[in-house]
Amino acid sequence: MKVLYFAWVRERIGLPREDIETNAATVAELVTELRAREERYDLAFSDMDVVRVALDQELSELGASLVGVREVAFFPPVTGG
Amino acid sequence: MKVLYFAWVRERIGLPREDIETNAATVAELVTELRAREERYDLAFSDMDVVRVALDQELSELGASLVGVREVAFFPPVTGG
Amino acid sequence: MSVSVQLEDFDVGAEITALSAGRTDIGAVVTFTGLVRSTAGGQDISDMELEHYPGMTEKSLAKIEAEASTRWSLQASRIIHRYGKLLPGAKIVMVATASPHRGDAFESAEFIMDYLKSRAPFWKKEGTAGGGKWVDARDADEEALDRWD
Amino acid sequence: MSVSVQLEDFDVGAEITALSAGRTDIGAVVTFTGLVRSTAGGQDISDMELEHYPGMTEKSLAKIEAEASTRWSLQASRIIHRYGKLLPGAKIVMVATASPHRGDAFESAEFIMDYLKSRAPFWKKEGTAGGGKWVDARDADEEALDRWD
Repeated sequence: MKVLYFAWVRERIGLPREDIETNAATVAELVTELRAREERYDLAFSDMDVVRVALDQELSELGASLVGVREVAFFPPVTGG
Repeated sequence: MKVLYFAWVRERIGLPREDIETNAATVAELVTELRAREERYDLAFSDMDVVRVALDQELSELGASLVGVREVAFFPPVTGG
Repeated sequence: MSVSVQLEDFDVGAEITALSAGRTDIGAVVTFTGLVRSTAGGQDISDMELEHYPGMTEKSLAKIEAEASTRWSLQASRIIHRYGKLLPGAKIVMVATASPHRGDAFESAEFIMDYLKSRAPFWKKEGTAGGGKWVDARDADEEALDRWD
Repeated sequence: MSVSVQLEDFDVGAEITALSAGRTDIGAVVTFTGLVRSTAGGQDISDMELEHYPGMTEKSLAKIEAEASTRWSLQASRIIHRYGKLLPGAKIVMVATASPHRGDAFESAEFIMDYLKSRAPFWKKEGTAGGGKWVDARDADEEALDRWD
């Protein structure tokens, strides 16, 4: 599964994208898995209130299923315009 | 007193401006005076609901006083923009 | 704040550039441009003749602009209104407003257009197959003012 | 309806001309332009770095534009958003909408900007004396969406 990070989430994790092998059924499970891996993930995902997620380039929710999903992206609330 | 006409008021009266000697105290009195003068004025001012008036280039009302006024303008409701 | 009543066409991009030239405090610029349409009420329009009241026109536009700048945080504004004979597709009017924030820029531009439509002394005459026809004022334009009370 | 996400600057006047080129049915064009300000919250800003999510960005802007055209009588629309490093005074974003009527052009442009602000995947980092600082999302921007429900 392709996982992308943007803005300060990217900076905290230290890379813009990676391929991750996971059996996580939901976004929340994937986050838990990543936080257990290394401190930089734990730091990036310490407050999920300020992290947004997109599944295959559509805004989604923490509880959403990852079945069939090819691309997950984590980022802060958007600030364009 | 300088009197100006615009749009179809101008067309009905047949001229864009004229100097008028009058003792009319209000706009309404001036209109009555003009209507009595000639049919073209009577026609232009037959329905005062669709005629607007400006005194010295400020929108005003039929009942307004003409004391001290130098320029009166009659025209239809505006349609610019 | 500036107002022009003119025969000539104008360039909206150049007007935006002029509004914001040399300054870095503007966050939002909104422009409205009104164009001559080739049909009105199902009828073909060959041209549009715009008459105005020189002197009063400039005063009334400046007054509308000044009123907008008391109601919103405006850093700059510009009103251009053409008169004379215009063909379908031609620009008639432009309003531009600049503010630190987008809400103020949008609202003030709408306010200026609403007041201009019902208070600035312009009159449109449409050229049709049956001859010239003065455009009637629309009740909706007068009613549009109510929301700004 | 068209969307561009680009490094390059753009010309609002040229975009309006392109929207209305060769047609005489448009009565109203509204544009919004967002610019980089040199201060934010009392702090000096030396530059603004804009990051985005290529692929999702274009899709989300196209979706917002499509939604606007189901809600209002839109004849044409255009969204341009820049990314990369921008200096104070630089244009960031432009939205243009064209409609037979001014109300639709104004409302749809505001709608597009409100949704873009809270739904399009862009992130701003301000350059300050103390280093780069990611801009926080504003509650007011999220709340601005409520009026379109």
